[in-house]
Amino acid sequence: MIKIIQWLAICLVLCLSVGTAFSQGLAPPSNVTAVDTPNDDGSSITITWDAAVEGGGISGYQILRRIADGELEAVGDLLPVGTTTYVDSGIEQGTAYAYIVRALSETEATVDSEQTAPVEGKDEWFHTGKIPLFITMLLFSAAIVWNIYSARSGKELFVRRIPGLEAVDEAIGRATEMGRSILYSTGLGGVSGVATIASMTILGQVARRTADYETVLRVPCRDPIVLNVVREMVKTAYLEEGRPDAYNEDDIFFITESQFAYAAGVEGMMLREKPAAIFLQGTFYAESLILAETGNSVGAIQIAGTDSEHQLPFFIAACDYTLIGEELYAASAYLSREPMLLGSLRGQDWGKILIFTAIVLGVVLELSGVSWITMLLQRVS
Amino acid sequence: MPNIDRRIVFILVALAVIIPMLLSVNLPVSVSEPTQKFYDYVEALPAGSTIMVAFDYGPSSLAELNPMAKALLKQCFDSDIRVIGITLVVDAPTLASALIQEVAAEKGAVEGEDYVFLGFRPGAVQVILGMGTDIASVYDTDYNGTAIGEIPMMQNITNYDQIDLLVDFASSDTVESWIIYANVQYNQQIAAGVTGVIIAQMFPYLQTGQLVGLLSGILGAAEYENLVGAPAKGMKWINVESFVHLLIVGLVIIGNITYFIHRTREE
Amino acid sequence: MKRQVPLVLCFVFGIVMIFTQFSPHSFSQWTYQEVISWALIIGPFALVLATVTLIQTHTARIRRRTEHWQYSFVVFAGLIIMVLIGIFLKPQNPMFEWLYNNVQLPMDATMFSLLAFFIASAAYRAFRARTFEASLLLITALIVMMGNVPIGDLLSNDTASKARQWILDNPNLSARRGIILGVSLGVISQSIRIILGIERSYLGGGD
Amino acid sequence: MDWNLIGIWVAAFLTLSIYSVLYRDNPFYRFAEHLFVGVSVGYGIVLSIYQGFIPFAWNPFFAAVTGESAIGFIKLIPICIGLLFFARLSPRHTWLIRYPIAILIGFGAGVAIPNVLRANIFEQTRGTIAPFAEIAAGTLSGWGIFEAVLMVVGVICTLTYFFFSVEHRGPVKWLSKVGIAFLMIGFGSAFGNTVMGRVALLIQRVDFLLNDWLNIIS
Repeated sequence: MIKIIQWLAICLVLCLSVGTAFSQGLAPPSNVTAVDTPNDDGSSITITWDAAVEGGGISGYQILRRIADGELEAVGDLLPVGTTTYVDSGIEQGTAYAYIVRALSETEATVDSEQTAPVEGKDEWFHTGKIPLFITMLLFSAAIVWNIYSARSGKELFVRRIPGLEAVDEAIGRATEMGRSILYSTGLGGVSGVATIASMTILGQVARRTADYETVLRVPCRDPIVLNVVREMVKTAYLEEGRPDAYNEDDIFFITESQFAYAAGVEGMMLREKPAAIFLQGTFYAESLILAETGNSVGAIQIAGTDSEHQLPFFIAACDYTLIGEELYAASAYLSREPMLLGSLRGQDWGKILIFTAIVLGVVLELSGVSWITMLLQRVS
Repeated sequence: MPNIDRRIVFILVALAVIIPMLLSVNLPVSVSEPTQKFYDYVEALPAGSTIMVAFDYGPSSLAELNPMAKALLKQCFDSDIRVIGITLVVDAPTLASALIQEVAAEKGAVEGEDYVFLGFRPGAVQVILGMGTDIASVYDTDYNGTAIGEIPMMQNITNYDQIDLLVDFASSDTVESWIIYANVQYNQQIAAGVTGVIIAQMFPYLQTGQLVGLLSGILGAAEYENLVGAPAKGMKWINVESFVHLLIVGLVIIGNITYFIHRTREE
Repeated sequence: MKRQVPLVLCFVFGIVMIFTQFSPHSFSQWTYQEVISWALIIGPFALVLATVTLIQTHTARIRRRTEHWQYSFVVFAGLIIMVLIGIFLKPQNPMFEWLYNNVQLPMDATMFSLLAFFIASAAYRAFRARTFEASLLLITALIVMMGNVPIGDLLSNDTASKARQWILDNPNLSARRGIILGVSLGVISQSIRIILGIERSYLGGGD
Repeated sequence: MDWNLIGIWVAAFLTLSIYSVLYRDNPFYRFAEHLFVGVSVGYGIVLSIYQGFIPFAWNPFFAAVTGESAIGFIKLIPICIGLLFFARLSPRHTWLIRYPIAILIGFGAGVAIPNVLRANIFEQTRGTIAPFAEIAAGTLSGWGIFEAVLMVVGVICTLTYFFFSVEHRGPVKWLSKVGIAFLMIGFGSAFGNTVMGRVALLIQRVDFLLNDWLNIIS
């Protein structure tokens, strides 16, 4: 009797559990697809499937794969319910894999999806997500090049007035009147730095004026290569002004490559020679304040210019005029009128207009609930 | 204008440091939002996570960055987070290695299991990019010359995918490089602790979420020590710092007052 | 040979590096990695060259007996001791670490700390509210300085650190952004000019 | 001999030597300054050999020579390029140095263009617009809206200041005036933060002198 009851109980439990499984419908994952992951180097395949119906009894998924007719193998760990994609990055390139998504219930019952068609991981030559970036790059390059060429073909390009530059003549004039020297530092940067190049171009223009006025121009250098280029530039400037006799090579000299020793050297010069005008143009680091403060204390007119953001506050506070960031690049274009510099300056301005437009348009669109500008700028990873 | 000898100002500065230090003043420190975010992010990492710490500073910035690096390492070792130390700056490895060992000894962390220091490789950007595909392609050995394959904790770590957070302690443009190359290109989460000089330029990245948290100079260090509950040098120095700042503010004000008096007289 | 080849090399390397960043192909990625490691190898040579230049400069100073020429021997002493110990005993050697910790590190830190004195002196002598812009800079600087230390909060009833945070988060942020956008355009435009061979000043003068 | 103690004394001597320049230039300072130059260059060389040249050039190349992996021979290319740097030492062959410089500069420019465009231009523009999505969704407070508008105004005005191809007259002049005000606030913040850094260094040195060297504070 007890045995029969036991059997009945077991049967009942079995029926019930099978029933629940059926009634809750431990349905196989549907719409399973496996595709080569786009925009990668062919090292992964992406598997996607539809989300399980809520209350379907599914507690997780296991991804299985097989090569041709080989054995099924499990890939990765158990995925929690709610997952609908998996990227299998452990594949061999050139081998085709077929995938099955296995759904698991809490009672450890399992049900498999249909097997996908075999897919291979493929190398892609171009990342389609980076198209906006690519187009922007091409547009901007075209803008720069076009402007340079139009400047070279003789078109007048306008550059706005830059406050510090008017002081250049004033400073040189004052030095001439007082019969004192002018000190010009090209900063600590190497010859390939944007700021150093700009500084050397400005120096060339300053040298033309000092050649006319016969004012002594002293240039302490920190980089031996910069030293050579500067000598060449100043010499050319004096030649072109017809004053090669006034050029003195020893006025342009190397101090040392060490940062603080350079600063100490220039500081010493300031204190001894008391120059009437000091130009600090180029890349500067922590020594900027030592230079600017000492220059201030000897009463020189100081015109500074740098794109080293951290040093700008010190220059602004301690110097009479300061060229801020891009103004330094613009100043070199303004003074030298070189088509290449003028052209790219205008190209950069076009870039700014593009940014303006993007911001204004983006704000207006965002406010009206459309966010495709933000989407376009979204990072691609 | 009374142009006093600048050496008088120098003496005042020295006194403003020495006196409060001898008196050991203690002022309360509140916690700013970027610091809190940094702390919360690390706190939320489960035990067994991995943080990569880039010690991108030389001796000239150790006063500001050593205290915060120490506080972070203490927090990591306490909550079983593994640490991979590296550096992009040539004069950092000796300093960074000593620092990690000091904290590890204090917290009983084991080299090779709880932490590893990989040392320096030249060419900052190239190092960052290289580790995106394979750390071993840049660091084939750790700082002591042990092959990377023989280090237990590096067994399951190939690239940024296995690193939960990258912390850059920086005194120059390295944070930007990490953001431009590791975050944008490899989607690595980044937090930074930086010197006072470069704090202001970090905020754009904080707002865009390219940085998950930020410690600012000695103040950030003091705040973090406060959060971790291990007051040390940061807390002590920020108090001394207070008095020097007061002195400088006072000098600016006095300087401007004399300037205006002088100018009015001239007119 | 002297101008064309460098321009071609610059163009080829530039274009290759751009292309590989738009291409996820495994060959592109391999090229990228390889070229990156080349840059790592080339770097140290430049450093050695810089050292040779340093040695030349100081040898010249000693030979010409310029002012303070005796100190050039100190430079050599430091250089030689560091290099000998480092090369033969490796950088992890305690002796090398001792030299670093007790000679290089304190001097480096002290050099930069000198600036605290200069800042104070400049604060008194140079930072004047001469114009509206200068005043704005000064006032912001004072607020941030006070917000950076606990005493600021104590004196201002917690407003200093809040004000500092707001300034850094808002007006400072938009100014930085403006600068970043502008300077980045400058950097990109310079890079384009370099790759296309329009900007050649890095080749120096001459033919 | 207690090397630790000697170390502290050496460090203290060098620290004080450097501070002595605050009084005026003197032999102690000059000694320390020159020693600093020599030592730091030496340190740089040792590190770049052990952490750069050996793992990246020597090891792969050695593996190629011993027949382990032939790919290492490819490292001969960068080694040769690097050796070209030394052409500068010979006046007649100085021009050869343009080769490695051209490669490094081209490499740097190529890596920079897409990355700078993405991180500094795309991301920063997006960051400026992003808060407006929250305004549209109504999740931003009144103060937050003010900040978002202030941000756009600040960015546009600052950029206008750096606009060089039009004369700054009329509305442009006013925009750029506002821009310069934003810039000054930015520089003021940078200044305040820089002060914090430099002073922290000084405090650390004084802490070393009083604490580690003189043992005044326990």
